[in-house]
Amino acid sequence: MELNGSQTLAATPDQVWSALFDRAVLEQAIPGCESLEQTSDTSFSAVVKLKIGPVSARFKGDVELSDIAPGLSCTLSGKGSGGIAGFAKGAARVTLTPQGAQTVLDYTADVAVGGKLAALGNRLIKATAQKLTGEFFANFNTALTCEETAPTA
Amino acid sequence: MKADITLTVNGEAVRETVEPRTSLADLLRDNLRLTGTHLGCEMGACGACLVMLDGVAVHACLVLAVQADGQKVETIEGLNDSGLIKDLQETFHDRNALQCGFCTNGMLMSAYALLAGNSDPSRDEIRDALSGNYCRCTGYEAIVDAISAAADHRLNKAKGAQ
Amino acid sequence: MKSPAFEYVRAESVADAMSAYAEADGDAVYLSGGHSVVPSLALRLQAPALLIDLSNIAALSGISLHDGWLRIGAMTRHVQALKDPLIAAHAPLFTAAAPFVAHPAIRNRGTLGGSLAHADPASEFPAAAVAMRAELEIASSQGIRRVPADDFFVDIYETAIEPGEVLQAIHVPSPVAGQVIGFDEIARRRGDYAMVGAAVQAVSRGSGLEDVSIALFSVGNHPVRARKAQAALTGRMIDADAIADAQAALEDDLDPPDDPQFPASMRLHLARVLLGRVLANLEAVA
Amino acid sequence: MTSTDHIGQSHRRENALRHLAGRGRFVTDLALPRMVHAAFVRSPMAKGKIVELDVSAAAEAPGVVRVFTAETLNPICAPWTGTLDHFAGMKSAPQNMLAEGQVLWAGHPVAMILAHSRAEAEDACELVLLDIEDEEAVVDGDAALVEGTPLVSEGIDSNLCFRTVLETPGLDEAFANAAHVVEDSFTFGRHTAVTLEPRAVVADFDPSTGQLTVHHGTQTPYQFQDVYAHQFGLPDNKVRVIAPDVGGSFGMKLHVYNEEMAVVAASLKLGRPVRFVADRLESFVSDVHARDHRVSARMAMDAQGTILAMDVDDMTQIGAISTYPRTSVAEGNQVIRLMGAPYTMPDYRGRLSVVFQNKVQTSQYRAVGHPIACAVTEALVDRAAEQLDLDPIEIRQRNLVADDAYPHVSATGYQFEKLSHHAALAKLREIMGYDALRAEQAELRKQGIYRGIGIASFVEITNPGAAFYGVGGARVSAQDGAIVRLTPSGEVHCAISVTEQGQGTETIIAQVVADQLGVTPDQVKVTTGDTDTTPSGGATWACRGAGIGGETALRAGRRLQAQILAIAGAVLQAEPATLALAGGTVVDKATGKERITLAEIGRIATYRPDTLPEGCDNSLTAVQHFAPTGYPFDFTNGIQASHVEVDIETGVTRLLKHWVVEDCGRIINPLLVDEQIRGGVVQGLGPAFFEECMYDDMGQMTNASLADYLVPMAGEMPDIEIAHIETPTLDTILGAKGVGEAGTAAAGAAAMNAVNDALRPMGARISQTPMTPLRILTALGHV
Repeated sequence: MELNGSQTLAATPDQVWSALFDRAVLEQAIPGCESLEQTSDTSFSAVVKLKIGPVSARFKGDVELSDIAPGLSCTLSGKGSGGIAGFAKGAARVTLTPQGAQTVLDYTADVAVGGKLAALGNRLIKATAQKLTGEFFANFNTALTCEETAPTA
Repeated sequence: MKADITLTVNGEAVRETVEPRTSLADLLRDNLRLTGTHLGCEMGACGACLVMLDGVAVHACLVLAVQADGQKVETIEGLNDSGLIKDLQETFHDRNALQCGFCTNGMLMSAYALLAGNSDPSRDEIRDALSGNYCRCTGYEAIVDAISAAADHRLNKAKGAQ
Repeated sequence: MKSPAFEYVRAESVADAMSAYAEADGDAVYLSGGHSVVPSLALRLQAPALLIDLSNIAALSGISLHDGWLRIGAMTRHVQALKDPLIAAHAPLFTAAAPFVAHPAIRNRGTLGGSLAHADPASEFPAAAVAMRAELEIASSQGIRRVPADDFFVDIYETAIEPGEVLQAIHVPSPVAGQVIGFDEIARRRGDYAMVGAAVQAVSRGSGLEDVSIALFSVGNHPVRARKAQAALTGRMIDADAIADAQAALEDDLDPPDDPQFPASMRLHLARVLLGRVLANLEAVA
Repeated sequence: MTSTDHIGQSHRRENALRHLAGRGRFVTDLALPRMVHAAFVRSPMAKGKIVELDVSAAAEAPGVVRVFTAETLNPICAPWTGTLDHFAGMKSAPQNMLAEGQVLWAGHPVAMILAHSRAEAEDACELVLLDIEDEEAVVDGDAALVEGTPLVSEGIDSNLCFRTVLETPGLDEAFANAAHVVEDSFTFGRHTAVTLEPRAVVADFDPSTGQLTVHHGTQTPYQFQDVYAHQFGLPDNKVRVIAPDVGGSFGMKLHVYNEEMAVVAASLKLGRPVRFVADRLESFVSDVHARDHRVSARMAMDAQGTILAMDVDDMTQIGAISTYPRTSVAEGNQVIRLMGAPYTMPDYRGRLSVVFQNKVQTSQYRAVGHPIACAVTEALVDRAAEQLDLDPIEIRQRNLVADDAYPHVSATGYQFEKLSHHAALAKLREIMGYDALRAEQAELRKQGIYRGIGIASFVEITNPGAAFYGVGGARVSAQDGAIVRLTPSGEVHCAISVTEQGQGTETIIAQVVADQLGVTPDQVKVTTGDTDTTPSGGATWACRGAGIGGETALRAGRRLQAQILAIAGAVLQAEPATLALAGGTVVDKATGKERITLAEIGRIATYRPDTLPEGCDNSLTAVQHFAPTGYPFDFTNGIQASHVEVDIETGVTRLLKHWVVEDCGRIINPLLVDEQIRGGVVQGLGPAFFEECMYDDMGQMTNASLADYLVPMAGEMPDIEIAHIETPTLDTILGAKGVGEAGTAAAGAAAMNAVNDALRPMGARISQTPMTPLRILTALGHV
């Protein structure tokens, strides 16, 4: 399923760009993230616990950044296994455009779930994916803003 | 940790030790071997597992055995032995309102509950009362006919008694 | 399809329940009617360490009138919404919604509080609560607060109830003279999740409708108040023009989800048709 | 002499009483000593390579007895391949119990856990580490055939399973000369059986004697006896399959499934009973699905509306592997052969492509092929009527094969012994009050209420002989067997190979036997469903229980009748030919006077055979097998009508009424026949309006629960009025044909015509099932 959207972030494209590769920011931004380990410059392994209504599952998986055009765009892809609940995977193409002191982040994501989650949750998967995407960028914005005000780690 | 529960099933006091995760349906079927209560979906959508819990029809798959602690359960076996559904059983038989028999427990429970609250249901009311009971074999019409006939018999009997 | 193992406790008070929740470090789920929780356990879509049964808590039961509000305990069963005369008189949209909720045996066991706390976007009672401008009584360790239904439903399956808090009761303001209501939904089969549903309440005066309250469901992540449609009807008599204006206003009120089985355009179309039908058939509250 | 006292009567089913008392005995209810419970770890992906499978933690979990993977379980069982010789050129990959290396659909079993309870087995499933490298799944049949598309599975060289063409020489000329041609493209959704009792099996191998007993919820126990014996290398007399009460089957439970085979294998390995009962989610992703056809079709007519020809192209999507032992080609094969069957249509071309994709298998389910062929034909007939401005009744009157024109051979080569289409049409018109309904329809349209009337004629294949499967090399029996005996007390017992799933097999067999022996059906006990205690036979499939099973019982009954009369003749010193059986006694044929009771015959033959004259055979047991001869199938016919209201603003449909006129030959039990038809109709209406297995573009089934997969329920289904024509087949003494699939065959076709009739004033049309509100609103231009 395809999701797309746009977020205006209170930071410059350079700041947004570096945050996209910042483990600490991503950890705060990913909804339900329990741990995030950096495995290379562009990849992370994650444990995420999601609770949406009657569904609560812990996903273990990887997040990778690719197709990198520094400062402009990249693809964020992830794949996680939720054990017998099934799996989720997705890739989001992220594009940054400066707008004054702010940055407009546009994304086009293709998200899929499989196994039991797909078999049983279809009615609500898209809304859930949208909600989680929204939370991710809201958290990302918050983390970005905090990062700006806090001393650099 | 297992829990000790006490309940009344078909008039008999029952004491069992169960895991909290055990559903009332599994308690009835596996522990008490009351296999007339069937499982068709285990999520409250098919109606095969209906039992009477403290006098109302509920899905035994959606109630945990521990929740039923201290309560009264009546299953198809109990209703059969008590004679309370004898007329329904007869009209179901006459009208061939069952084929494989797997939904029959739930159909009888829904019919029993319906007639307890509505002595003269219309066909549409009967169909509505069966809206949570799935039958793959009959096409439903015979079941509606059978419940309607049982209601008529009861009404006629009541009139006769006046 | 058997549940994973968990512990179970039957709470005797709300305080009991909340402390059990705290002791479980939040790895707990409250159980009211259980008709959403138990299937999700059986399907192993969640695996809490502890289930806290709320059914024995006196504070969560009972239906009573206080100062122009009807207090409905959260453990009130769906079937009571259908049959209880106090609910019929003072929270009539719950009574009107009840026949559309699932099937008889589900209604025997499912609870009003459970439905509201679960907040399924296709569920009937949440929309009825919004349309009636109900307030939800939530207990927390800090005390008790009342949240208007408009603020209660936050997102898909998300309400103003914070982890560990308990929904205790639903408060519904009593109808006033001239109050009219309407409730309907379009579903594939009887008792199914609605494709679109509508709960409407208003006060009919000689000069037209006042205090129009419209909540639509299954058109978004939670019940949606149709503010533009409300405004389009306010002060007007119900006639074809007024209905058409309200239907047209839904374009702005709604942003329905889009998926192949139910395109957004279909939900919007159905919402307009349904709203028109409900408005044309508003009934006075007896 | 044959009494017909009970054949034709509405006898109630004795076995229904057990179910009404809560005393049914299903495989699901069975608990055996030392029994362990199976659960399966399944692939969450539609296609991929198994990179890692680690079951060590699961093996250590509480309650777990054993964990099997392909490596540890598959070697015990020979692979099976779902191809048949008479489908020339068809291919399919061999199958194993657990996925080896590659997973082929979401739900494909990968590992099997055996534990003391199902809950513990499911707990352990969570501990299995399964890593699958995702591969691009093939999810669409048209796309599957495009060059460069990946193969659905290893072991095949293209995604085309089978292709065939049937064509008469005059086809092109017929279209060239046609005054009118109508055409359309149709899509028939994937749906599934959803038996209320899921698939269930308890396998019990006793190593001390080498005896394997399998309690199996199936309609074909002898077939499974053979499958288990062959695949596991056991003598078939050491394999006993017991099918007790079965909670619905409808064709779905006669296929070989990974899980049942694995359960038998595990029992052989462990030497103790193993139980598997599919839960509802597992049922949706492992039971066979049905239909899934895309058909483009055109029909040629002359200026008077006489049908000249049909030209049909059917593409059917069967999932990853063809089923065993009947294949997944049989349905498509029937689709192209049943097109236009009720009509005197001289020319025809039917093309069939059977295509693989990464989904669960499709295969035979009630009314195999009929609903597709019927819906396409009847939709085009209605289109033709519209184009020619003829009433739908009128165009059918002009084209249905005349009732006196038999025997008749269809353009596709089917041979019809004798059918009654015109009588059925006339009766339908009468019982439904057709003219009044049309008048009402016109009146209501003025009020903005849109109702439609749809009609569909059909034929149904019943009583198949070996031409169905046997000729293709399948070990599927087309014959049946019965043992009838008189007990020492003069009661009757019949053990027969046809099986009971609630349709009333045991009751009709009792009626048939009773009439041969002059007793009441209550005096005839019928045993079915156990390969150790009943003779071998085909059992229940393709509408053969009454026609073939009934004839088998009749002939067995007559054989015993002759034996009884021979003994009675000896005892009474009378010519057996002067005696008959009636009222539980031997009577004088001429006067009807009682001569000796059956109880007395039983007593003498059992306890005092010494008193019988020298050379008198005291046997009171008769055995008879019967295989159909004559026509390859006994076709039945009928016609259905559907009355539907369409809410043109919401696309919601309301089924107001349904009518069926059916000719299944000799009716043994009207009560049961009518209920078979009603149940069948609802199984046709379900997929016409509600049922559909939805898949996403990754090959995930996305509505695998009874909350999201919409089965027909009481509130939405109509009352169904039924009438009969009786044209017995002359191929048998009994004259009965099948009826189980008739309702399903044409209900959807009638419904689609009714919806389109309702939509006609708006110029909208729908040719896809299920006919959902979305599709109707789309047709109306609202979405």
